[in-house]
Amino acid sequence: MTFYCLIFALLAVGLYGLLAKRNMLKKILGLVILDNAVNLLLIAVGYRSGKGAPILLPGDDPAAFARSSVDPLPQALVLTSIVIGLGVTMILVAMALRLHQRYGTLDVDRMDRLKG
Amino acid sequence: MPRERDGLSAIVRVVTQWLFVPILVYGLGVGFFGHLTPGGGFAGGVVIACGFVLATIAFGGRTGPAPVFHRWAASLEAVGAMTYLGMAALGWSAGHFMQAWTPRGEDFTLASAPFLVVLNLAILLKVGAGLFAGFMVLVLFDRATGATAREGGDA
Amino acid sequence: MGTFLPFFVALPLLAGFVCLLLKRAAPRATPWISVGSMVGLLVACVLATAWGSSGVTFAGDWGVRGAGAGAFVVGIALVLDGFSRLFLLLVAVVGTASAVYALRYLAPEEGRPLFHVLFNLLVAGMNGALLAGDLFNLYVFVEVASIASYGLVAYQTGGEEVEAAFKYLVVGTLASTAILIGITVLYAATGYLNMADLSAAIAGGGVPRMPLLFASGLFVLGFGMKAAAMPFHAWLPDAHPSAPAPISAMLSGLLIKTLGIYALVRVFYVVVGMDENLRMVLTVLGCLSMWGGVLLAQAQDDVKRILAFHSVSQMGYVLVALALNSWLGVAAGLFHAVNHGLFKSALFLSAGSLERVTGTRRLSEMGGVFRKAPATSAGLVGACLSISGIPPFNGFWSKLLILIALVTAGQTFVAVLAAGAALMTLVTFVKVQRKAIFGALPARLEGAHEVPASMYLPALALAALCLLSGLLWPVGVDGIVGAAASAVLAREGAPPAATVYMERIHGEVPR
Amino acid sequence: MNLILIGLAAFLVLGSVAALEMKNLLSAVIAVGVVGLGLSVLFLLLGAPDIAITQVVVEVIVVTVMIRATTRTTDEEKGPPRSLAAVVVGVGSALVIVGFGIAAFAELPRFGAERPTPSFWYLAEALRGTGAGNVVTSIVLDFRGYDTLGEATVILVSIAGALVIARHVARDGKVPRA
Repeated sequence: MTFYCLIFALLAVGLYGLLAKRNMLKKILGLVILDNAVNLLLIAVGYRSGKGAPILLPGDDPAAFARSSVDPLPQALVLTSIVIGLGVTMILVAMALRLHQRYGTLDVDRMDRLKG
Repeated sequence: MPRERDGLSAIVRVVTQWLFVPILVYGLGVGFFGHLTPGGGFAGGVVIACGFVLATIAFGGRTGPAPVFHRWAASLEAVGAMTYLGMAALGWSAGHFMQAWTPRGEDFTLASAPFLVVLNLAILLKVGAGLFAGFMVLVLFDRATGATAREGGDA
Repeated sequence: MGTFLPFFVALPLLAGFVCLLLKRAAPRATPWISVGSMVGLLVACVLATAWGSSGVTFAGDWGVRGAGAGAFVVGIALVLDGFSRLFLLLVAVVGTASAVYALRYLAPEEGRPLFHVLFNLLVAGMNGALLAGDLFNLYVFVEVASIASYGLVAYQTGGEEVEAAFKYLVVGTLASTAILIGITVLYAATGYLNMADLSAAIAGGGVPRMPLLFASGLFVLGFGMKAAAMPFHAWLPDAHPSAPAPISAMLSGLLIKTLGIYALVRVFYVVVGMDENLRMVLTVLGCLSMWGGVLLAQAQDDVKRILAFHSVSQMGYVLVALALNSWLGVAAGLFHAVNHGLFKSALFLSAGSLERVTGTRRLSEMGGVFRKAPATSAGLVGACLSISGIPPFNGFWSKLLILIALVTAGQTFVAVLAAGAALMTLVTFVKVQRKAIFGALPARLEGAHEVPASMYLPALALAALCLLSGLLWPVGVDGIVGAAASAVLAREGAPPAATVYMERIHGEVPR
Repeated sequence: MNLILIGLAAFLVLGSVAALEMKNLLSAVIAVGVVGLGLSVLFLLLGAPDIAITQVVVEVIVVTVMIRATTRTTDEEKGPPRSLAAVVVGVGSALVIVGFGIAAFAELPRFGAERPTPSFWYLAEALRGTGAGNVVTSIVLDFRGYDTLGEATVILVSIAGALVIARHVARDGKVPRA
């Protein structure tokens, strides 16, 4: 339970960064933290104490392997989720650079004032 | 003057020359054997993109292998994506979309799952080329958007 | 039919990839590739609707595996039923109109091939979300469509457009994250991702109360943000007007419905199950959107912003109807969602033409456009009549149905609110017509001329569809909409929709 | 073992807070990079080497891109963190999510608890069904290969989006008309 609490704390930190920070790059960092937290949550859900990676090696007994490995499905989901997070980050950085080019600032408040 | 034309110091260039091919080989290996060991097409593709990024940083955006790759990156990305889609669509010949239609070899060898190997390589190509294209456009943002006085930057 | 369901996703995906491949080699071909793929989809959807086809397929043939109580779907199911069919058809119709419109609307420049890449992948993402029978797969395709729309909103790369896109992206990503956490919670409790398996597990009490409440809350938040329901609406009036006109039409006409309304209905009616609290929440969100949108629209002068605020308002009607949890309510809500897709995309396309004709988006600077651009004006007037609920246009029938559903469910107060908001909508659009279409022609616009046919015809065709589906409502359209509603919520005596959905996926396999 | 996991997770939280509160953007980016590396170690300990590798390489790309973005722009955060409303919304929604989430997970199986779940079917059947020894790959590319098609599309879409945003446009910043 402590572990889950820490994951939710990480989630809260990311959310705070995304919503409350003025600087766009800080917002992007908040989003990266948020993604990290969600991915960690998924992996934690699939974790089983004392069990190993879901990779079958030559010579392993399949039945014993199935008993000694963590849940593989969340890992497949996290792989997809990491990729999505990366895609969103890249497009966000492109937007931030373009906005910096247009307004000369990355501060969302100052941007609002410049627009008038 | 833009930094990227100059690249970095001679030492970095030499190191990059030595590292570039091993990085690509490592990336390909991660992709090729993704169905047996940790890793896969995505991780391998990112490694390869990193190799070209390193070359770009070391040699600048105008010399070395990176500009050639950059020119073809978008097309290669499309080819990778179409390969994946094509493999999936050929599954219809076996009955269903996405069905593994290739024959299978002995377990724990490269040939144990040719379908997965081809898919991994398609993703590797797609992700490697795509991320590199994305990276270049973000790093050379001013040149890409034509904001500098110099025209004709090839985004 | 079932086996070929991935076609609806594969065709636009292929078109998008080809556009990227031809970015340098043949940039001028890309608009036609979009038109081709949309027409292909349209033909497929019309045939599917005409045959009333439904079916299920499993990607890679990974269907139900395991024995007895342990049987579950190991792969990803794609499900076509009346509900997804209706929205697929809407996507194809509006997509075709927008693709044709984009032929001459966008200048041939460096970004145009990329526009068509994003356009096709936007459609692929929406179709994928409509066919998904798996929660995580739904999330993935929602992301495909959302990310494509972020790029498209920023297409014009001006400061305001990119800023709107940035805001939209932050809200959209928050929504997606909420959805993903909701999926994680349900997975942690049950171990399933397939909607039918999840639905059975939840109905069997497999999810404790707090986790279920948490997941429901996250889904309302996530899909509510995607649908731009009132407290989460702030991104929409900036994002939708910033996009190029064909994309505004796609976003307002399709995206908020497929990613918001469709997914909300699918998740709550089929997977999680409706209950009193949820109905209350949806009704409140609906009433807020209905009135908030229409009131905020009054203060606007920019045509596209007026339309965007009305999208918020119209989504409110859909939400209050869907919250009724009755067959009539669902049917009315879905019918209104589809009608809104038709008339709002016609309105946005016409607004784009209007901007081209007059060189402005400000209502106060327009006037007398009817004399200079009759075809554009006709399309705009038709769509305005429809959104204002004038008989015999389709908007009238769906608003009437919503009122009847509300009154029969005993929610007279909400019905009065809805009728009032409808009156306000009428007032706004009378104002729009009076200022833009009729009235005196400003001297500035003496040289104005009509847009090319490829721009006014799509809007006219959509307006004609609004009229036709209103006229044909009793003789055919009601069957299509009724099938959609029955796929969501069974009529009296029929087996519950969730059960039908599950049997479709699990087939004959005994559980 | 559990103590190591908890310690590492606590390090992630503290590192993230530090990253967000740093005045210097470059240090903030590097701090997030360090947090990402810590995360990949955590993934490794949680039995997810595939994810650990992917996390490392993705973190490298993200940090490189972010460093480039930071060095181009010289803005440092000044003044209070946005308006009061933004802070209230940020802190408030964070607290609600945390409270709700912890309450929800209190009713779910404990972290790392042994329990039968359907997905263990994959462990037993992946090799026979797909020929892949790496069960995660077999799920990613075969059982759920259709998801991966969507995922590949996401990367393509976001890069196309980035290219659209960063393309040549006319000097007045407006797209030319037809």
